[in-house]
Amino acid sequence: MNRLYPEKLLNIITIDALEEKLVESFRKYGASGYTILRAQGEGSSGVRSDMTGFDANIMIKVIIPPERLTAMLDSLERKINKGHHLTVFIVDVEVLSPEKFNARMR
Amino acid sequence: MNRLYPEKLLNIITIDALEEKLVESFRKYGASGYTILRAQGEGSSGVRSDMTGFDANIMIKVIIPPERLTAMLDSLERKINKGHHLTVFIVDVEVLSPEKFNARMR
Amino acid sequence: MNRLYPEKLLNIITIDALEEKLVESFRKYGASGYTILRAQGEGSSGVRSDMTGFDANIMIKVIIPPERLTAMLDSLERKINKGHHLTVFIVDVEVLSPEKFNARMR
Amino acid sequence: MPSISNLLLPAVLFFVLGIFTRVIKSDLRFPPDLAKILSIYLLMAIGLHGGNALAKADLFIALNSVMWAFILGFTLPIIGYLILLATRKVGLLDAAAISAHYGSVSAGTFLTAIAYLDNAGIKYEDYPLIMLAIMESPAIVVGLLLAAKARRTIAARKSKAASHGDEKLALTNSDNVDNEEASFTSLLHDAFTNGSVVILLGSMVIGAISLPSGMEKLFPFVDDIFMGVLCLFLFEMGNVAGKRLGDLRQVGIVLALFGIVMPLIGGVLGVYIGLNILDFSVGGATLVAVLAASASYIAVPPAMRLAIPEANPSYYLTLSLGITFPFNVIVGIPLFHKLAQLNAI
Amino acid sequence: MPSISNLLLPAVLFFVLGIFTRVIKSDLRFPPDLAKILSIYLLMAIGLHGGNALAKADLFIALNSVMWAFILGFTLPIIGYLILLATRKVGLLDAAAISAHYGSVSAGTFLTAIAYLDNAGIKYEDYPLIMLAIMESPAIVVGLLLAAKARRTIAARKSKAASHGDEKLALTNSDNVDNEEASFTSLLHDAFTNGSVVILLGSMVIGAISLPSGMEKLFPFVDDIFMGVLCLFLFEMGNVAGKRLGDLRQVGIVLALFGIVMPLIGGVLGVYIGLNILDFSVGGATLVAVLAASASYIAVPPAMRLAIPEANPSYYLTLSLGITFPFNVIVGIPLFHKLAQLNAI
Amino acid sequence: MPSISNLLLPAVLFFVLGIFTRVIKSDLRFPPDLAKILSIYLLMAIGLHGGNALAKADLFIALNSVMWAFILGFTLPIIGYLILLATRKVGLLDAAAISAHYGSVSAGTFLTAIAYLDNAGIKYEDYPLIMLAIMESPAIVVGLLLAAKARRTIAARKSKAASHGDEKLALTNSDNVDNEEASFTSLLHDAFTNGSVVILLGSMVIGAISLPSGMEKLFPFVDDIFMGVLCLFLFEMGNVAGKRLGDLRQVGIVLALFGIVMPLIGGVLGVYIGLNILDFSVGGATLVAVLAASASYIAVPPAMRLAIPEANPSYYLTLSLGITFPFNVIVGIPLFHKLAQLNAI
Ligand SMILES: Nc1ncnc2c1ncn2[C@@H]1O[C@H](COP(=O)(O)O)[C@@H](O)[C@H]1O
Ligand SMILES: Nc1ncnc2c1ncn2[C@@H]1O[C@H](COP(=O)(O)O)[C@@H](O)[C@H]1O
Ligand SMILES: Nc1ncnc2c1ncn2[C@@H]1O[C@H](COP(=O)(O)O)[C@@H](O)[C@H]1O
Ligand code: NA
Ligand code: NA
Ligand code: NA
Repeated sequence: MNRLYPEKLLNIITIDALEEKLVESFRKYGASGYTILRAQGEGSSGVRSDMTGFDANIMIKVIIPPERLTAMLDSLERKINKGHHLTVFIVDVEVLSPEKFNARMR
Repeated sequence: MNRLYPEKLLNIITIDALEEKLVESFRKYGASGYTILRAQGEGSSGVRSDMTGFDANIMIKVIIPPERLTAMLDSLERKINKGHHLTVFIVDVEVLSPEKFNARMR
Repeated sequence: MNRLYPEKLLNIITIDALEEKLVESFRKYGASGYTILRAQGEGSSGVRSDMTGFDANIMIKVIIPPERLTAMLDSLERKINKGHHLTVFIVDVEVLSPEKFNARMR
Repeated sequence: MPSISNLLLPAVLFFVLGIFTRVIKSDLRFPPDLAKILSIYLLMAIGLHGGNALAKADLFIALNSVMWAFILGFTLPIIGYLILLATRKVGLLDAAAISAHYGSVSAGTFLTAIAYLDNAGIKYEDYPLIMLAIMESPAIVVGLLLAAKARRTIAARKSKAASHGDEKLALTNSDNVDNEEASFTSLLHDAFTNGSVVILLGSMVIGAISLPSGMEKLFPFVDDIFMGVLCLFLFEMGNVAGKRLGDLRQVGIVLALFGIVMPLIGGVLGVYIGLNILDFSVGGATLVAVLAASASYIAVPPAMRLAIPEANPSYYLTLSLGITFPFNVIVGIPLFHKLAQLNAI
Repeated sequence: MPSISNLLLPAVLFFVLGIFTRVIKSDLRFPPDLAKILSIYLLMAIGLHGGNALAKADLFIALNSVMWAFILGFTLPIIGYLILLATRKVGLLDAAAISAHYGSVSAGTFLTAIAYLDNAGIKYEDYPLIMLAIMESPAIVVGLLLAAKARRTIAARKSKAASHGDEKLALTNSDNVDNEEASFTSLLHDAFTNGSVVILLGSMVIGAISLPSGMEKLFPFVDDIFMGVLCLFLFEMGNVAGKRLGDLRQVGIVLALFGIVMPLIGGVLGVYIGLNILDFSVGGATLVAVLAASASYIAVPPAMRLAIPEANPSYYLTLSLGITFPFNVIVGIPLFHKLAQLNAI
Repeated sequence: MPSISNLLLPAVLFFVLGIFTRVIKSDLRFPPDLAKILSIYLLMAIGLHGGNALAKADLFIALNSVMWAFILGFTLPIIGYLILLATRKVGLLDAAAISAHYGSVSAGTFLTAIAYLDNAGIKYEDYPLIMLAIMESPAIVVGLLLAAKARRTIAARKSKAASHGDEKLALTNSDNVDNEEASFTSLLHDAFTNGSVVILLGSMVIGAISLPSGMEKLFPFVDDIFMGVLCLFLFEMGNVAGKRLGDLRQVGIVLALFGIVMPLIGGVLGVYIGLNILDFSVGGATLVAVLAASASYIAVPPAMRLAIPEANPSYYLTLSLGITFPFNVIVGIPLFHKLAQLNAI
């Protein structure tokens, strides 16, 4: 039988140029990992897709213990206030082993 | 501190040929944006993947205010009834700024 | 008007080499389908991305009736215990037609 | 004996190797975009090459070829539809979707035929190239017409049933018809602005009107490396076709036979039209036969997915890519060539 | 008349075909990675070719060219910025982001110009190639400086307002300035280690120092198939530019005119510098004009996204790719050539 | 002095440029599928070329080469495993996974060696090509056998501990062994149907049996542009290897040394076998040395991920791609050539 444990899944949609900066901040705010998917999309800043493929969207997923979420969200909000386009949303998820997501990335 | 606001995340998995039609209907039913991911998959209509890459799946994500969801779902159901293969599911999410998702796409 | 029905969305992040094995087990444990997204990421086993693109991550999504979830999770846990790196999480979702997800893949 | 030496062409051998990789369950997978990139290149190259040649061609013969391309594109799906109905193995909408594929053409098969003729030192006209570009579109249109007819038949059957019962059903039907009409124009548009068609026709026009000095610089790209790229493309197509072989059981023996009978019918018609009506050489008639015999696996499947979503894609993909394509590459091409040779005498 | 025959170059025709596919709303889409792969190839090929030639070139002229590349790269964005402010159609930060694109260059336009000169049998120097590699970077730097200035102006305006009110705003501003300073070095670094710049300069060095026997084996790859790959690249760029045409309305007539006026200013400056200062031939001066006239659509947009996230990407993408690029390819190149011819006499 | 001029080969320079882009932290990233596409091309090209040559070769020497490829493929991982255990720096399963990579080969290193020999005008036999195709598989098999042995040792240690305690653990262990046995056959299958192996052997067969007239049309694709594609591939590999350099600290000095000692051992063995046992020329013996010295970074890593998931991928990827590959390209190839020259006298 599996016992399931609650975690928060943070989702960020933005341009791929921000990838390294965001990964840095995941490390800083104590995420145990992250997953990046290539994406295309449209929003308040118009279509974000081709432009010769050099300048596309990414969707980042970070599973993070609820108690570390607030600091991370604050940091994302600061980026948004500086003018960066980040679409952020949070989902409640359940995981098999919460310890995995308490460890920090090297 | 971040206050979080509830929204609905609509997910649609289907063939990429339907992309433009669906984007049109997102515009019509008042979405503020959408994000598309390339995917492959299998379901009731068999494997949907290679065929020389011309004919692949997409997964579309639309964050939409709960009050606009029903009309959008109705429109998707009409497409399904016509025979189109759409795998649709909805997730409760929380966002930082609900105004962003109330705006309509240009 | 749409009535919505609850289902479980199982998410698995792992290396693409495990793709076929996992699909086999979805079939065995009665999933009606699955969707695979190409991904890159970082976690306890370091960065998982380029290596000439031969050896990348995938993110798999399986919508599955709650009552079939436990057996599937048990099987995933066995794989994890053998040393395979699987990041697994479950999300509550709502769907339009639950029958679709009760059918089994051919 | 051309039929044996055809198997020893690198292009054909790579196709066989591609199938083989699946048979032995190799983990070889091609990046999804590679086939698309190779297709764009191949269509561009044959378009430029053809346009360049056609600039010097006879307008009357060209127009006549176009007309016969239309006739073949319209007729073959109807023949296919009637045969499929006769088998009673698939529903009306599946029959419409499958048969549309046979009115269209497969650029891969066509190019293998050209490699075959070149290798055997056989001359051929350039007109079949325009036919290749034309034939993608009418097949899609006929597929739509057949589907519309099928839907009306189904609706009629249902409303007979409904006359004893539910009123709402009839309403839904008229709804559907509305939407159909609306989208018919858009699908007609899609049929003629399909990506493959545009690359092929566009490159043809460019090949015809470009300055000769400019064209010359393109030849290393469009001519010299062409055969190598074709081999790579067929390698990948073999890999994809090999995957479809596994679906054969699902399709059943009768449908599988249809995937061989249709190219035979098309090939015979093609040889006849090529030799006797268009007055082409043996090489040119072989190419017309290949056009008629081959089934689309690039332009038509997505069009049918959109236009006839009720049809099962496994049927038409397995038939066109798993049966008809290998049959044409390995058996059909030398067979039609032989046929053209015999009839030309 | 070079201005007409330019339109009949395959490279230009493929660009037009690409736009056309969008105009007729074809479903043709190129795989996202194709443009990137083609760019890598094109930059590598012109780098190797240029380096090979420059190994035998005059060091003084080379350094002089580099200096003028820097001057052009710094001056053009400032001219553009002032013009944009004068139009009063965009904010300060948008003006900074847009004008940065005009200090940089478009390798696609440059290559089309080379195809044009080659086709007309006009000789040109190799020095503009180094300028091409140099000019990506200063434009990004100027864009950053303009943005920093713009932000200070905006902050000053706001703090005037704030002096009557909220203290917190001033604090936030100083916060921002901190972060800016910190990231300026990192953006400077980005400007000079940008992928395109590295491929171009790196290949140039390799072309200059490689053993001749090793270089020889590369020529079929970097020379023979070059023109064909360029055609494919411009086909795709046309497809992308065509998409941007739809955004023209949003940009407005005044901004659209800016997208034509800037290349005219740049082109005239470039012809003058090429002919009278650097003492190049008509061909060489035409290339300098094209460098000055063209706007980046590869290196600068992502840099601006990061550095000036407040600016609207639709503006600069539509201007550089939807207006200036087609204008240069179709009108600019033959025009600047004519201008150079007239002034050279 | 071949060791200096080797560094001035374009292929080697592009590899260095690739590393350099990471060192300066350029944002240059190659599309993920490009390396895969280039690998497919390179394997296809060397396969065709080799097959064509082997069609005229001596069957006895070919079989003898295959046998020695097997011997090398089986022996080298065992040597590596013993050395790694002696260092006491990694666990048993890590040692098994790492050493498997050294029994296999790197096609990129092999091709650089061919470019080096071609450039220096040195002749070589075609037999090492078959060895290249053979050596991917035995290494994977040995890796599995070593891992099975390692797991039994670990299980034995644990059950000693368990005999004093928990019963459940022993049960779990036997479970594991069951599953292992079951998957061994499937991993054996994987080792021999691996994508790279199939492309290489398949193209070799096609090159050997194709009609000469058909092969001729392939040469512009497989020969003329080959060196350019190799440069692009090594550029990308340098970029990837450069990234691994950052992981060096994590690996530690002792393991890093292993990444240099293993190719030295392999190279010496290879020169000896090439010259004295297989009786090859200096060029041929250099190639055998390169096969023995190089470590796989394409076929083996995914196989080990599946077969020995407990091992840390950072170790084997950093060693094979971050240390052994650059070492062989820059130092190893000219060194082994020198060694072969000295021993041949
Ligand atoms: N309502 C939405 N639903 C899903 N994705 C969105 C939505 N709004 C924005 N996005 C994504 O976020 C990116 C940036 O959005 P924006 O900041 O609004 O320009 C877009 O390109 C989309 O990929
Ligand atoms: N149970 C499921 N879980 C996840 N994805 C699914 C599921 N069923 C279908 N899909 C996706 O939806 C696509 C169309 O499914 P279908 O309409 O069942 O053929 C498939 O190709 C899958 O990508
Ligand atoms: N906290 C996390 N959030 C999102 N994805 C993760 C997380 N941890 C691990 N992953 C993903 O799972 C893969 C394997 O993780 P691991 O087993 O920790 O090496 C990584 O490459 C990531 O793509
Ligand atoms: Na046909
Ligand atoms: Na400029
Ligand atoms: Na080795």
